[in-house]
Amino acid sequence: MVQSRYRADESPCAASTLAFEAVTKTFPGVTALDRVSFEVRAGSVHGLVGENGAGKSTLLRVLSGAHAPTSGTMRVNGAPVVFTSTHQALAAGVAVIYQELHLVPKMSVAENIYLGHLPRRGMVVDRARLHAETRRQLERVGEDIDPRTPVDRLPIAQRQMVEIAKALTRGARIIAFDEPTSSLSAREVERLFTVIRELKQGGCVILYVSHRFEEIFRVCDAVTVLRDGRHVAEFDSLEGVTRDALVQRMVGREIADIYDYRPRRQGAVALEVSGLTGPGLAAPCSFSAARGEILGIFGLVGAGRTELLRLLYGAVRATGGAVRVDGRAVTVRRPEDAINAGVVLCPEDRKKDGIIPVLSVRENINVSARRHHAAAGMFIRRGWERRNADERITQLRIKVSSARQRVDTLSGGNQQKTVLARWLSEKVRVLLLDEPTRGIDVGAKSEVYRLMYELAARGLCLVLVSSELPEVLGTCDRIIVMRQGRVSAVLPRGEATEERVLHAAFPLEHSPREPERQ
Amino acid sequence: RKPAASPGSGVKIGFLVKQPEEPWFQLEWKFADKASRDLGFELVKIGVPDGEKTLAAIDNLAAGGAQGFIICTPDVRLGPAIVAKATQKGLKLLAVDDQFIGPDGAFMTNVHYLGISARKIGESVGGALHKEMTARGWPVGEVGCLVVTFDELDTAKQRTEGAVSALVAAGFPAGQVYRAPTRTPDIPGCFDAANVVLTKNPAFKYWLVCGMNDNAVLGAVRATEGRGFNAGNTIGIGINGTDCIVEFEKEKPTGFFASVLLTARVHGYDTAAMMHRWISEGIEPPLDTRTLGIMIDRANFQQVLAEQGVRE
Amino acid sequence: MRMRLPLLQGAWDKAGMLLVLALLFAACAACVDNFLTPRNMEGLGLAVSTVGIVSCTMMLCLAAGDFDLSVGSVVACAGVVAAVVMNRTGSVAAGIAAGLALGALVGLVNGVVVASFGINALITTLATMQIVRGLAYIIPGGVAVGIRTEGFFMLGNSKLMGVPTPVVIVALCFVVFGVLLHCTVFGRSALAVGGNREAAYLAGIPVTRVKIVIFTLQGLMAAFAGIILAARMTSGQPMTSQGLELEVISACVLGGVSLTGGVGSIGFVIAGVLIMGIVQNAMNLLNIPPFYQYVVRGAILLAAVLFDRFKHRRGA
Amino acid sequence: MRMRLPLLQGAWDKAGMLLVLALLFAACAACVDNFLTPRNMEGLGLAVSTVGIVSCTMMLCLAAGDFDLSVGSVVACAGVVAAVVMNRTGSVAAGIAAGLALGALVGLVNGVVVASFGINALITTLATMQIVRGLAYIIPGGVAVGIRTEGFFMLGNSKLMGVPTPVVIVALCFVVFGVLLHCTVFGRSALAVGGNREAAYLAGIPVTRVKIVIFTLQGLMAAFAGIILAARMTSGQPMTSQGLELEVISACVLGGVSLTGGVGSIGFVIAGVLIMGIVQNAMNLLNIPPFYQYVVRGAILLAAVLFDRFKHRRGA
Ligand SMILES: Nc1ncnc2c1ncn2[C@@H]1O[C@H](COP(=O)(O)OP(=O)(O)OP(=O)(O)O)[C@@H](O)[C@H]1O
Ligand SMILES: Nc1ncnc2c1ncn2[C@@H]1O[C@H](COP(=O)(O)OP(=O)(O)OP(=O)(O)O)[C@@H](O)[C@H]1O
Ligand SMILES: [Mg+2]
Ligand SMILES: [Mg+2]
Repeated sequence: MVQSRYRADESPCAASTLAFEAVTKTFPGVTALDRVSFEVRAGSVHGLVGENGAGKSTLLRVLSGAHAPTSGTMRVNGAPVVFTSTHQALAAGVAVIYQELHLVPKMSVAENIYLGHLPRRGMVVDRARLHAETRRQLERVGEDIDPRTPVDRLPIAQRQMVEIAKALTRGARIIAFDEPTSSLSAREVERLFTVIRELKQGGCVILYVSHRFEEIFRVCDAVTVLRDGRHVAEFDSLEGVTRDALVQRMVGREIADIYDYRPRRQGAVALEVSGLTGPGLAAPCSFSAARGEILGIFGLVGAGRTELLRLLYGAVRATGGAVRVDGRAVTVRRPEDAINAGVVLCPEDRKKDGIIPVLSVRENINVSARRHHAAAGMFIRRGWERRNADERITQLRIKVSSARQRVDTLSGGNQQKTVLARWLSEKVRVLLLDEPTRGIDVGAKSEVYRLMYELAARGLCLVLVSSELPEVLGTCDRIIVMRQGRVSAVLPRGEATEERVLHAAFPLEHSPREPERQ
Repeated sequence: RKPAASPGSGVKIGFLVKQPEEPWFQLEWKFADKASRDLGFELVKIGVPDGEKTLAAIDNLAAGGAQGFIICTPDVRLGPAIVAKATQKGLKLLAVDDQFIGPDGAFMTNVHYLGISARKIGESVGGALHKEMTARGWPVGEVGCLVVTFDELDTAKQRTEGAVSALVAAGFPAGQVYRAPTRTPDIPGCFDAANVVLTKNPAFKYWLVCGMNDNAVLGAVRATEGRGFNAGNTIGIGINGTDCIVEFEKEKPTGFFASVLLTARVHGYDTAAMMHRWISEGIEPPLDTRTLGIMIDRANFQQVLAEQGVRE
Repeated sequence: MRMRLPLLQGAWDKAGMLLVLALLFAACAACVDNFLTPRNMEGLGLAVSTVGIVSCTMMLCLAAGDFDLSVGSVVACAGVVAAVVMNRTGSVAAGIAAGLALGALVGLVNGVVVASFGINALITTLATMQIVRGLAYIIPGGVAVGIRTEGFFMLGNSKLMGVPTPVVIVALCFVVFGVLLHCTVFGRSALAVGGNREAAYLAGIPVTRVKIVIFTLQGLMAAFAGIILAARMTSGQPMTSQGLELEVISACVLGGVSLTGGVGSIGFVIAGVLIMGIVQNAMNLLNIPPFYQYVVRGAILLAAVLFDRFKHRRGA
Repeated sequence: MRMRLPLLQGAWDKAGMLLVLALLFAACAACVDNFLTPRNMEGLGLAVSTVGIVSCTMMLCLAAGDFDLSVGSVVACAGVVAAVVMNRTGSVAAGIAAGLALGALVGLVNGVVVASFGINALITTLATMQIVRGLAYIIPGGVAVGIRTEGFFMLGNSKLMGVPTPVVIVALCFVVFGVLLHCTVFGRSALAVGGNREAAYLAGIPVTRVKIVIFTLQGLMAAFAGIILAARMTSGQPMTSQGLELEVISACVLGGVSLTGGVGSIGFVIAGVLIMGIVQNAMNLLNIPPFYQYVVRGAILLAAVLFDRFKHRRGA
């Protein structure tokens, strides 16, 4: 009897429907959702798109009982439901995969996946069954991780897969995904889509939030567009709908070619790395990049790109090798040294490494800048800081109710922009960007690219790590491909085709059978 | 003839003690309270565990309109500071229990004082232990003496040192005296400290036990009981005469033999009365008044307690 | 060093303070006279019994990301209440029940204020610590309460198979709470709440209820420890166990329980409690003068954590 | 309630404990005889001076996500060392310098162990707390040290423009550390380190150095407070200020400084320090018996935080 509870997820879901009716949610000073109404058909995948801060995540949090709606109702299978806790929502068959990871760091993968409903015998946790079940769940999403590994040992992509597996074990009939692919690479995305297709065939209702249009077009049957918390458009079918039409409804203006690449003039060598070694790198790594150049680094998850940037930046101490910036040798022992040499990093994991949650947006933007703009080397110049923060907020269109808003109350994409904004007022020579457009909407993305071009035109050297192949191909002058901790290819823009890049990226024994995302 | 002072007479006296939690000070306060009712003045009781709190309490008294205070100081070397503060605030001052020590290390004999010397009490304990041991005819070679010490507190040190010196002076071999320093001056702390001494010296058949107060001796006696000792082969003598009462009331005698009852009535009632007279009539108390402790044991404690007014 | 088998490496890292404990024990056994004698082991066991019992629930509390400063006061007050009720009713059971009820009530209040009202645990338990200490003095009028019911003393002073009852009890507590933390759903929930409160909540764990239960258990066990202590002392002492809270928390943290929650293991706690106890015991056996004991105690504490850290570093 | 202006709302929310302080002060002024008299205000100021000075640096420490339990011992030991050196050399300056040097040294050790070796602050400062307390006893041989240099007493017992010097000093400290926290790069760095250590490190903040400086400052200021206290007491007292650490941390947390770092403001700290001081002062003036003082103190503490929370809830 107890057994069946944990098998429920495998049986086909009973067909369900979901409807929002005039759902409103306000926070002090912000109306995050304003009378949102739409319906989701049984057995369909419903896309939810909108700019950063449009209210997508808030809607899902209302759905999951994490936030109580200020007004409005939700209906499941036609009956109105009120969730005052996530517990109730889960019990009613609603599971949400949140935008930010919600894992317990020191706990094992298995315990995280079954968090809140561990298999038990009486009061005691049944570990044998827990581990067996976990293995099967992981298999389902195509991961091969030891269930006993503490999650904080996993790279971010695997954590995301754990998060997905976690939601699937609930046997929910309504499942919402909030940007599940933002830290996944192509292969994991494919596995996720397979899972979603299975769920759909089983009659589940799926809500799918993403900023990647190719994904929306591949998996969604219908799409709702939100803007500023309001429901602005509904597409019952994506048949014949163009990407531009969607963008138009979302942003309220046309965005032609978001990459908009133009050849750039390059100057002298700005960054020269020779024989860099350290944790995460399988072989000494050497490369160089010029002023005005945007150098892309592509690779699969776990290829060592993040580690390479962290070594360069001094976040992790390198064990050997030399770094030159503008021809001068620099010794980087800690990030401070790198910053002083003009090398800065925009980290990949914004929650852990980027934002300082309890501080305001203004303080977050100025956290490092102020060191160079302090009066008498000591005192903060509030006026300057205020102006600087306001400037960045307008420049990057960070959606805030005030610059004094706490940064952790911003939407995910806006948090990302805040981290990016931090370096724009520094004297920078080399800008290291690790997945800078993760979770950023299409409008903001094009602005980030424009900004990158502008910086490059000013003579900066940019290094862009990304898991989105089109982004790397579309914006970079040269592409370094990494594979299993070593550089496997260096391709100038002209020679970098999708095939060549992927060929260099995949482990030798595999060939890129699965289609890459477009 | 006493002037007819009433609660409205405006006399307000502070009574500050270092350890308000100790039954001894509770008693002092109780007697002082009685004096305040009898004589018709207002009594302000404040606990002052350390120097800073003492100074703050004196400020408070002055602010509240008191004219004088009686104090058992948390540290005798606070004397000069207390005197200075009292003078500054225009308060009359009477030290009780512990006598102030000046910066030169000598007693401040110019400050009014009522008490009993800590060292002397200790000596009386040591003497009594030796007397009882001899009376029971224990062979000196088989007797150990367990002294629970707490040197962090100066008066505690004086008492235990006094007891040891009296014992040794009476002929008890100094090599058979074992000190058990306790970490905390409560019963469990003293229990653990005494336990270690008993572990290290399993050879002795008899134990003498003393310490800074009743609680220390009680803890140690509990430890000896854990090792199979009993009233027949343990003599424990405490100081205070308040915490030990329940011990005397137990049906079977325990190793806790006797205690020096300090005369809380004098320390509480008389000091308050002296201060009241000083304030209201200008009659200065004597500079130095000494009281004597009374040894109480199972046989006489009820009578003595009744006489002293500790028990109704 | 890189070549060492990862398995061994893991064990070595995980051992943490248990290793320090083993080393310390061996050193004391070798160098300190009388240390290994049965009577000293007995004394050591008794000396750590109160801290040991309270540590079990403090471990849960820390695991869930909170802490409780009121335990020392609860120990004292429960002993006093038990003594008063026992003297009044003559019934041992009634006394014990009253003491435990007091503890559970204080714990419940702590839990509700911390978990339901969202008040900082430091301030909440500091407040109840004061209130309960005050009650411990007020109830008996400031004096210790001697207990006249002799049967009660059994709880503190008898032996089971040659081992003092309090030592048997603390060992049992270690087992029970070890199982509770490591093997039950409740224990895992506590760790999850401490490790990431929001994740736990979103996964449907009843965060508030878990916290309230933990605080209530904490109060209950502190009261239990207080009752045993009263039985050992044959009286309820209102001023006992001041500073116990710090001792208990330090023992847990020394063992390796995280102050910020999410990390805890009964092995850690046992190691922490015993290390602190052994250091004190050995110092007394070695006759180290009291003032120097402070210094030595501090120095050993520091040395232990530094050793553990150094070991990890080398391993890393 | 929805209609309230957001601006007002913000101020009302931010006021936090300052509002409680104002209410408490008004209540005491109205109901407690002698409360508002200048001599009582003076006494109140003196009573909070030690806690006040130490709170300033504790605020920084908490803001950076750490805390320091050794402050009470440092206060005592610095006073003793200053007294001993002063008596030996006859020079006030030498005495003060020695006391301050001791404090800074202890703070430096704390800082290096916590920040560079990555040892838990609780255990580290608990260890130094013990060591330093031991030294405070050992240096003068267990007894308090009377000071013979009369000039020194000025520091504690003189007045500046009618206000006792220690009160002037604590006010100055509030200003200086308020500016340090709110207006300097260093203060903001401390908050960033406490808010997210990893992110602060990656933003180029010298995390280790910031922490070491904070701990050193903490030691220095605790020593400074100890020296003033010694001047007030005209002697160095080895057993003074036990439990001060808890008092200081509670004052900060009561005001609203976060125990987990990243949130702090000098206004919070002043509110916390004064609330605790006023409660004690009023209780003494009202002649509340000591045992009931425990209960009242605890109850008021609880009431204050609950009030603050309730206010927030209503506002949310
Ligand atoms: N706890 C909160 N307090 C105040 N404002 C909030 C809070 N949570 C969300 N908001 C605000 O609500 C709005 C909607 O945020 P939400 O996270 O739903 O956006 P989103 O559509 O998911 O954006 P993104 O694509 O960047 O993830 C934002 O303006 C955000 O700042
Ligand atoms: N916290 C960690 N503990 C153990 N191994 C890790 C950890 N983080 C990363 N790794 C491993 O280090 C290697 C490099 O990971 P890294 O994060 O640098 O990859 P990446 O190319 O940046 O990929 P992505 O950023 O897409 O995850 C991988 O083998 C990964 O599994
Ligand atoms: Mg979102
Ligand atoms: Mg990466």
